[in-house]
Amino acid sequence: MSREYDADVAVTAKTTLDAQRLRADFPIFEQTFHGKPLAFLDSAASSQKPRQMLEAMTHFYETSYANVHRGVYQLAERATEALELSREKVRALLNAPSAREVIFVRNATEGINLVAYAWGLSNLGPGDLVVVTELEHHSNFVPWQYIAHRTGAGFRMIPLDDHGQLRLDELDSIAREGNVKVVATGVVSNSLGTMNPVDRLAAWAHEHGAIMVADGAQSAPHMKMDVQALGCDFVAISAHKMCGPSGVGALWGKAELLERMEPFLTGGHMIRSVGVDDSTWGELPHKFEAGTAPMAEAVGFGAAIDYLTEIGFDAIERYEHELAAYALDKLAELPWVTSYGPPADRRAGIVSFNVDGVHPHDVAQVLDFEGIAIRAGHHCCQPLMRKLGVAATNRASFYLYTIPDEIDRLVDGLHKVRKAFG
Amino acid sequence: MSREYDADVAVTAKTTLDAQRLRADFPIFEQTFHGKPLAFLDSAASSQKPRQMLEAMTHFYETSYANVHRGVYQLAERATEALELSREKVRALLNAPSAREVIFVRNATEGINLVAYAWGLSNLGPGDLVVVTELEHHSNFVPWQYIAHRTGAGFRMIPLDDHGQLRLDELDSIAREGNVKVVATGVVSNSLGTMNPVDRLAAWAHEHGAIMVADGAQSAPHMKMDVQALGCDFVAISAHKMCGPSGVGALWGKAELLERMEPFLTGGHMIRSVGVDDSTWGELPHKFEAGTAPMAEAVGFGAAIDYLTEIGFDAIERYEHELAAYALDKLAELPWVTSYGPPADRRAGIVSFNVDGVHPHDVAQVLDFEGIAIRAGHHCCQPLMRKLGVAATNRASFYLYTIPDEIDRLVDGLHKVRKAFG
Amino acid sequence: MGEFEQLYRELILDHYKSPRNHGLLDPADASAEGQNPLCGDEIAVTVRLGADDRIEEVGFDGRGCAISQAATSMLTDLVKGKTAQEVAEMPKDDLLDELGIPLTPVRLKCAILGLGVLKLALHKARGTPLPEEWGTSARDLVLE
Amino acid sequence: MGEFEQLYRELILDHYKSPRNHGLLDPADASAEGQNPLCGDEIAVTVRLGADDRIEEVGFDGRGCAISQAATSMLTDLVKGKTAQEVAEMPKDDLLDELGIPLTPVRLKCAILGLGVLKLALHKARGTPLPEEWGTSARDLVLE
Ligand SMILES: Cc1ncc(COP(=O)(O)O)c(C=O)c1O
Ligand SMILES: Cc1ncc(COP(=O)(O)O)c(C=O)c1O
Repeated sequence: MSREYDADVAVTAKTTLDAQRLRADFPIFEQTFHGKPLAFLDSAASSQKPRQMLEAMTHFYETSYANVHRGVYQLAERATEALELSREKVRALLNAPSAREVIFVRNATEGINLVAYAWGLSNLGPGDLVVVTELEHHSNFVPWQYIAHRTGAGFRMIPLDDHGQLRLDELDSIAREGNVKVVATGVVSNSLGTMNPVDRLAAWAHEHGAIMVADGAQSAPHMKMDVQALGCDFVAISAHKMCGPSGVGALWGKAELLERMEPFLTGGHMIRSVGVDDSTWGELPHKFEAGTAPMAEAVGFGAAIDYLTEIGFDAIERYEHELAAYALDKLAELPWVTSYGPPADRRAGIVSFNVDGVHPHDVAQVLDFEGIAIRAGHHCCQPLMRKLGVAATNRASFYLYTIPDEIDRLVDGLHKVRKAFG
Repeated sequence: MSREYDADVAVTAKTTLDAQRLRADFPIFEQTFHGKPLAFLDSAASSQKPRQMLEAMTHFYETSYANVHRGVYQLAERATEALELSREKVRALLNAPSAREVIFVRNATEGINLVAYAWGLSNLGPGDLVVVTELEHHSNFVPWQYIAHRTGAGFRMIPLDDHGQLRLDELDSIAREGNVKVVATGVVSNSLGTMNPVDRLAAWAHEHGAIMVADGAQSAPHMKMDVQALGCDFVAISAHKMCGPSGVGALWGKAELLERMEPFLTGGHMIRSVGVDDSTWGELPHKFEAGTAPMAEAVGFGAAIDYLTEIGFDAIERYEHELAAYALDKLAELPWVTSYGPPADRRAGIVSFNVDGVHPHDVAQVLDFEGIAIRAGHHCCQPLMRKLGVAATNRASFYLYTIPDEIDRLVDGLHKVRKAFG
Repeated sequence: MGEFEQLYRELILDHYKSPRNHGLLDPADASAEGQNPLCGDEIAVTVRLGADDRIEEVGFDGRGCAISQAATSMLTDLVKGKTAQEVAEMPKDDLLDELGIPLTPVRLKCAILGLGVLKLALHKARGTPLPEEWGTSARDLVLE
Repeated sequence: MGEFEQLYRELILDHYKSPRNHGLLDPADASAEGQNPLCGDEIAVTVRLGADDRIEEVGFDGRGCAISQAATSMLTDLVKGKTAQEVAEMPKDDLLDELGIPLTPVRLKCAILGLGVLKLALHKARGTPLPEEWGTSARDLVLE
């Protein structure tokens, strides 16, 4: 993999987004770790939380909490309104046609499983193909593999080229191997930061009559998403990666498909009527939301979307590009560091690298002693790690509260790593 | 259905639990509704939240938040410890043999679906029987009906007698109709408050080689649970009904069964290794926890368990019995009110009733104007409603913050209802 | 005026206690039933159509809360003489104006159940369009 | 002493840079492999057993972090001369004492991977018991 990047991009944070000012919204930065301020460079795993979001959840619990949808009393009405308002915010975030198409789930993983089970169990069989990519996160890989095995469908992987980009020239030969029924891809790779050509894959999927499932877990936090422009049928996202709480995410799906699908989880709330012999299902989105919803979490998700929208997704994306370019630039000065993935202008704020002769676990451990949090491991991308020929990498990932100084500290820390293990 | 109850039980709240003092822990009671203090009599749908629990979650987000399990850095270690400590608290709550057997889910509904899919899809077929009860909540009814239909297994219901108790004398004839493979029952009914003879059903299930699945959603908030004494194989609970946050619940299952089962949701975290041809699953409990966990919610769940444990489940149960007896006593004085379910000494703090000639929706609406929140509807128990011969009932449900004065206000409110619609 | 009197104003209670056009027509040119599963409201509507598919007679039966039954009773008065197409296009606000009471989202579903059932009956008998917001799955009527 | 020096004390770094008993034995009386999927540590262990199933020779190979490799290296020194049963019963604290460094839960898994693999090898070859906390599904070794 190359170490190319666009060296022209300078860090001009001030003109776009004031990370230093935004940091004040995040209580986590008020502590020190190992006596040092926290350089949190693991936002791709999960982001930190702004006070505004935490307060929205607490306020909901303190003033408007009750189980939703069924209560006639005022508290229940308030809670229901708050939940449905958040649904509308997710709709707007994704530019989805209708809030009926937005289903609250625990996380992107559950959203993808929902499609795999509810659509896959009834529509896949021998002779069919489910197609994913080689850089897929396990959460958009294993569910498809699992359902393919359960139904007898085939399972194929679109391979990567040496720059970490999908080899679309392989599509034709894949299509000759069976009926392509599902195409699943991440919008942005959590390991390499690669931005995938989802619109082209969607066009290919639809040519073959397949459904297109996009994993937006790593793109929704960082850039404006538009499910209609992407041309997908389903998109799954997680709140916790985008300043929202843990415990909630959303699946968007086209109403025509969701309506024809069997339900996934069944039980309270998602039914129309329950009889001994048979039960019938409620309308969208309720049909897919069995049991008590993650209500306060949905409210927090809505507050997180407000927070990000106010800053502006364009500003966030531009700023992260700058940080990624700056980091790649700095790492390129270290001959004993190998970095992976596409050039800075074709990636999100994620940088994966290895230090010659030092296991990522040890790198991350030494950096932790410096108050720097990065991730070391396979990043839930074992197929990709195999392709890169490594067991693991280090990954530094950035967000709107990341400041260039933290990248400088990362580089200083790597020198210490080198010294200790060299 | 009878209106019997044990009139000897007097309300002696002070000796057991000081509800008036505990109310101060719940910020929701600081507001007025329609100019009146809130009488929240809908805790069976979802309970209100004590400050201590809310603070535990905020504290977690502000000081210890990161994605769990994978990070080497200190924040991730802290977050992992907090999550696993909560798992241990759930284990202790249920007296489960091992924390490995505790799986975090969104809610009881998801826990039951997990068993229905992961155990049911591979173990049920034509000739087999899945047995539930007539007073089951939809969440422990529909998943079994759905999986039975998918697999070709039969589906049977243990009927109720006129006192809202299960007719165990029907068991033999059910067993003659096929191989009993699953027996599923609630520990406490959310509609009638009935406490079911779970241990006897478990013995019957095991006699037939069936698994026993208990829905503990309505018992865990109110009484000491002991999964070993109950003799079940699986128990599902929800945090939001027991002073915990929305968005999290737990499934407990016997390790031998969980280990032999296929996974349910697949994706990140739950794997051991992922290959193109095949993937293998992680150890318990991770195998069943795909994707990012409801981390802060689990921490809140742990804090809720601490809160309840300090008050004492025996005290809570005793206090609710007293409230139920008091309420049944008061309702019995109104000849135009019919109440349903077993005597007070055989029920939890739940009272279902109807006002002659007035639809429950109108009852609940009029009470809401008085600041009294009760539930009107089928309570996710349509089979039971059919048995009772009603479309809906009113339900008042109590918790540790309920005071007898609220029951008096309920009765006053019912007089107003009667006057308006009489 | 208290909140109670606002919601359950005299006219509503009157329609609830003495519903107009109560009882199903047999034979009928169009009929349908619907329920609001959240609260157990049930409504069945029957219609006799004249020239131009104009509603000549309408009869309903049902059980449920005062709002759902009163609203349906008022609706039956309102639609007599209208064509099937006019009813299909009738905005729910026409009915809500007639009701003239403040409604929360949950109670709104009670109020418009009868209107939905009527539209469904006409759709089944005469192919008039169903409200767009019902989506493509509105085989039977459920307002949730 | 800084936190770095506490964790990566000289002896650890020495075992990491010059592992003892490195390289797999062929033939061997017992062998197994294991991995820690969280961080990608991999260890393979081979053993030659003498009289009384006493460990005569042990060789390992692997890749992973300094803690996992150093701990396995130290382990191989520690178990030579012990019987299979003794190793099966050896508490992990014996190894951790030898390591003598503060370990967080995540790093603990790195440290005891080699011990787990060794116990697995002996279990497969000689039927010695596996640690109880592995549960009944420990067909292959994964420390998660
Ligand atoms: C007896 C019973 N079972 C299951 C449930 C479902 O709980 P949840 O919605 O939290 O999954 C409830 C609560 O509504 C209940 O009362
Ligand atoms: C690209 C991608 N997809 C899916 C996921 C899974 O997200 P979650 O764990 O929130 O379900 C992640 C995050 O780990 C991710 O980065």
